Amino acid sequence: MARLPGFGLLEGMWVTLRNLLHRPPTVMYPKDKVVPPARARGVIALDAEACTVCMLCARECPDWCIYIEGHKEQQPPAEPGGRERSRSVLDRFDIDYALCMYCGICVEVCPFDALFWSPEAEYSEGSIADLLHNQQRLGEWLKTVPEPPLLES
Amino acid sequence: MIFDGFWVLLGVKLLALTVVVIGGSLVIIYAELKVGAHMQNRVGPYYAGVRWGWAQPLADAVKFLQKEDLVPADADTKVFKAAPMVSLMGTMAVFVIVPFSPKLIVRDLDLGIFYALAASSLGTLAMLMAGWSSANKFSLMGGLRAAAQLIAYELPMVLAVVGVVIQAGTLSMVQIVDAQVALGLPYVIGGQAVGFFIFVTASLAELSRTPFDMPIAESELVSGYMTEYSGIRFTMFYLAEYAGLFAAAAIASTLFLGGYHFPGLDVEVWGPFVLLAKVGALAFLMIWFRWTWPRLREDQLQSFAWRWLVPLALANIVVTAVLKVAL
Amino acid sequence: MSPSESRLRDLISDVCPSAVWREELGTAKLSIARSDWVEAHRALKSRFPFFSWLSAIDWAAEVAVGDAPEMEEGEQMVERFEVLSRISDVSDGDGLILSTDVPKEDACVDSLTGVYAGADWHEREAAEMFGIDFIGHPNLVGLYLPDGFVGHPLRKSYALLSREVKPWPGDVDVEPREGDG
Amino acid sequence: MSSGGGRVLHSEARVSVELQTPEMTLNIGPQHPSTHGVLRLVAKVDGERIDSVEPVVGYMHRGYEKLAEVRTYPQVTALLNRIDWTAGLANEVPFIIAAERLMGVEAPPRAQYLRIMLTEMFRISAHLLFLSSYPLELGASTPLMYALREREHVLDLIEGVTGGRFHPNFNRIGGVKPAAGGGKGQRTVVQDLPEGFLEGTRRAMAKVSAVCDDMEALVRGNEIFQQRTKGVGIIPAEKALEYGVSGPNLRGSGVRFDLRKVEAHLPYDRFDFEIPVGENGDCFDRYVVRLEEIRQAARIVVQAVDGIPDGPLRAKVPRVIKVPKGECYVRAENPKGEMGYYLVSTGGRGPYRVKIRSASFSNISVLPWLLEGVLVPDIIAILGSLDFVLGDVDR
Repeated sequence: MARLPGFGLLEGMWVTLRNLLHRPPTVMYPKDKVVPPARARGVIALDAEACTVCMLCARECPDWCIYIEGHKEQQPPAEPGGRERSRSVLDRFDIDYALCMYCGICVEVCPFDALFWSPEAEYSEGSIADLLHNQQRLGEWLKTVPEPPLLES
Repeated sequence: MIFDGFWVLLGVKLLALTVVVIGGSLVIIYAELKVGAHMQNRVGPYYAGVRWGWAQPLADAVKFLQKEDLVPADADTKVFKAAPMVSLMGTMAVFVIVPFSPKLIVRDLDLGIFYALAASSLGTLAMLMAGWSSANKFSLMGGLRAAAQLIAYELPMVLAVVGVVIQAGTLSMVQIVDAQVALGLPYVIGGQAVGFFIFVTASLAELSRTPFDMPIAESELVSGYMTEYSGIRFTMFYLAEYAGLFAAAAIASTLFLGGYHFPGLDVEVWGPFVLLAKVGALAFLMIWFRWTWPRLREDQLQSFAWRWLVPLALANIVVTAVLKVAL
Repeated sequence: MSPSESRLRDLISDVCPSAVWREELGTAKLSIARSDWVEAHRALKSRFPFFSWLSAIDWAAEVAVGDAPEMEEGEQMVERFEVLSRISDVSDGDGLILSTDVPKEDACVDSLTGVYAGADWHEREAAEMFGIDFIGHPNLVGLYLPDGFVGHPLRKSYALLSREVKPWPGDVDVEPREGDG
Repeated sequence: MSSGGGRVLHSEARVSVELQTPEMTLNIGPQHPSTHGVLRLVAKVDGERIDSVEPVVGYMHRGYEKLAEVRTYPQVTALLNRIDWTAGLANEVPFIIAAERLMGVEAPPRAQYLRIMLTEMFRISAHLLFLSSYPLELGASTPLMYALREREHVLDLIEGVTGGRFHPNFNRIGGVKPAAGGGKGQRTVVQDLPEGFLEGTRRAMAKVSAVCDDMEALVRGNEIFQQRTKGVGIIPAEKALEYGVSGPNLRGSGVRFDLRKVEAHLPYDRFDFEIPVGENGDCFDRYVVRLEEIRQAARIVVQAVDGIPDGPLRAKVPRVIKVPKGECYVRAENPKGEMGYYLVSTGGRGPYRVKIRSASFSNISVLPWLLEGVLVPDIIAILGSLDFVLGDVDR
């Protein structure tokens, strides 16, 4: 560009001056927070009642970070005089977020709607061992699971 | 006999000078943080101090002071420890001749500007000492680059000042300001515009600020000769850099912008504020450069000094001398 | 978008008559005898100047990692390394994969660094990962693995240590759901 | 140096004696502010001039090709977007298309449009990252703030659709992720575009073009930047081809070649966009090519937003995926260059062998030749202009 040599330098200075007068878009984190989109993969929530201990999620997980133990229980028959029904109940359901890579295969593969994604992401811990969320804590995340977003028309 | 007027007066003056310089540097540090941030669409210091983060420089100072003061194992300890002191003293020494108002000056030497330039070249020595004694390859390269650069830009700076001295006919700072008052125009308009450009460019290089910050090129040499420093020694270097900026801005405004004089304002009362306003304007300019431009490679930087600035400064001297004689 | 067969055929046939040419799913593959490996590349360099990559496949019947290859009844797996190199041109984007079979006992093939300077790093990686020797390579030193690493990781016989050490969380003995495989 | 008449003056004779200083070995990296991750350059340095450079790679080697052999197809796609982490979805697309070709499955048009849109968004995000890190290496820290400010808009849009900002994991064999999960309720939660996405994308693309104009004024026009990059690190075209340098680095050297115009794995032929090409292959041209590519990518995204067809997100595919035997090589135009997967399947639930052709590996294999006789600060300028990512180099 056949412009006199110093012109490019001045043009750049005009850009910085213009930005000096704009309000910075910074979000001051502890005071006001950015709301993540509804579909953001922050943490996995577990609905223990729906889980039938089918072990699919633990098998499909690429990082081997879901540890499940369950036992069988006899349940009264559905209608009187029917056969005793056995139902497997969860004893332990841990997800180790130190290993998890948030790929979402477990949520996708679960046939019983027991696992949900929640955009909650403020669960950093002091020690890495605390990243192993047990069944009770995964249940607490259920409250933070949002409604699915409305779709584009 | 020790306590007759002279020594006490000198002691008080030096104390006042230290307070002014340190205070001025802290203000410039805060300006750099805040203005630079807003130029980059950030907020900058926010929490330090009640509002606007004004106490950030103080917080930095306290933080650095309580940090551990490490000396590398195989460093040359005496030289390593002395380097930051030399750098800070070299910069403070320049303020002896800066006139805040005709009477508000530590010592109006009739050598004035000549002494200031000599004192400011101490900084080069400090950078070399730091670079060499840190026993770290990157620091060594940073130190060498600093030395080459500062020497290369010492010359145009001095030659630019010579232009002013010829026009003013004196070396003493107060008389230079009086000459500009007599001329009715500050020298930047009254004949020394080229000199002003050269002086500002050269002082940018002296302070190794962008676009000449090769010695502290973060992306290559981590932080050049200051890499191994921490704690109070790093604070001294950090303060020396901004005190240097304060000094360069003060001298430039005295030589070229008419110092403490502003038409229509009483010099005695408003003198210091006028000078500080001009220093603020020049500091803003230097901060503006830093947050806009990349840095030059040092061979380009050297060729820029030797092939452009020095000839330009010489031409400026010749023109000034001819005009001086002709008018 | 396979390269026009006829022009390519005669380009290849005079250099290495034993070349077998196969084109499947948009990927043109040329199997060459090991002796003609460098000559074939030199002949094709004018047509395909862009050196894309070079690597190898370890064909083995039983594998320490993943599922073993499914064999039809009659077919017998020939235990071998298959060295592949991919070259392409930058006008209309045609590309070609050249492959040669290297027996596992004396796994060595001539180096392509004479023809394509870019082959240097690829060959170093293949040598390190498979244990194939590239004759004539300027400095066939390891590329990725730390010095003093024993074994060639990408061979099928090399087990994945991290999967041996940790028990699989999936094999807890709750009876599998009826529908699951 | 000798003056006229061939007679060497006594004064010059003395000067021309080369001062023999001992050679210093300078280790740049693996922990260094401007090596884009953990690359180590062992440089033999004479003063500030480089005699020879030997890059040491492997600090980021995670062994993807071995890991792929142990995993099933859905698990492998979750891994792949971590190879070149600045271009998440762009890594998954060629692998998924290779598997689809082997299975004889074709993704529905809406899914293909979504793949193009998200790939181009990741190209914008990757190049904006380059626009921010490259001037920083040359000393200007302001472009970083402007480029990353606009990049946030693009990443928020991607997170709105796929759920992840860097690792979308949105591709499935046969299309894109149709529903949140497999259970009764979760299958009705369709992962189509969230409300307000199309309008948000148009606004974001306008902002991205605006920041490109800022970069034009702030960096490209800047004489100091031009002095630092023009004529530095010149890669001639045939040298680039021989080393397999691809993408913006190749186009910077004057080779007009873009896989999007040539490969038929995604319907790029329905979009009109130009390929920016440099003249003499120096750092400046590579910068300008990437700056221009952002504008072209924004154009593609806007055209995709206007023309996205309706329809299903994923073709009929059995629940447990078994890819039939066969071999297939598919390559795509990744922001860093040609990204290809040579997929060998022998019928198992996972691939038998996956050769990952990553762009940055070849892009920096040219360094030993390129960095001879270069000044130390120029190393940083050249390294930055190649715009490589260590995950891409080491796999």
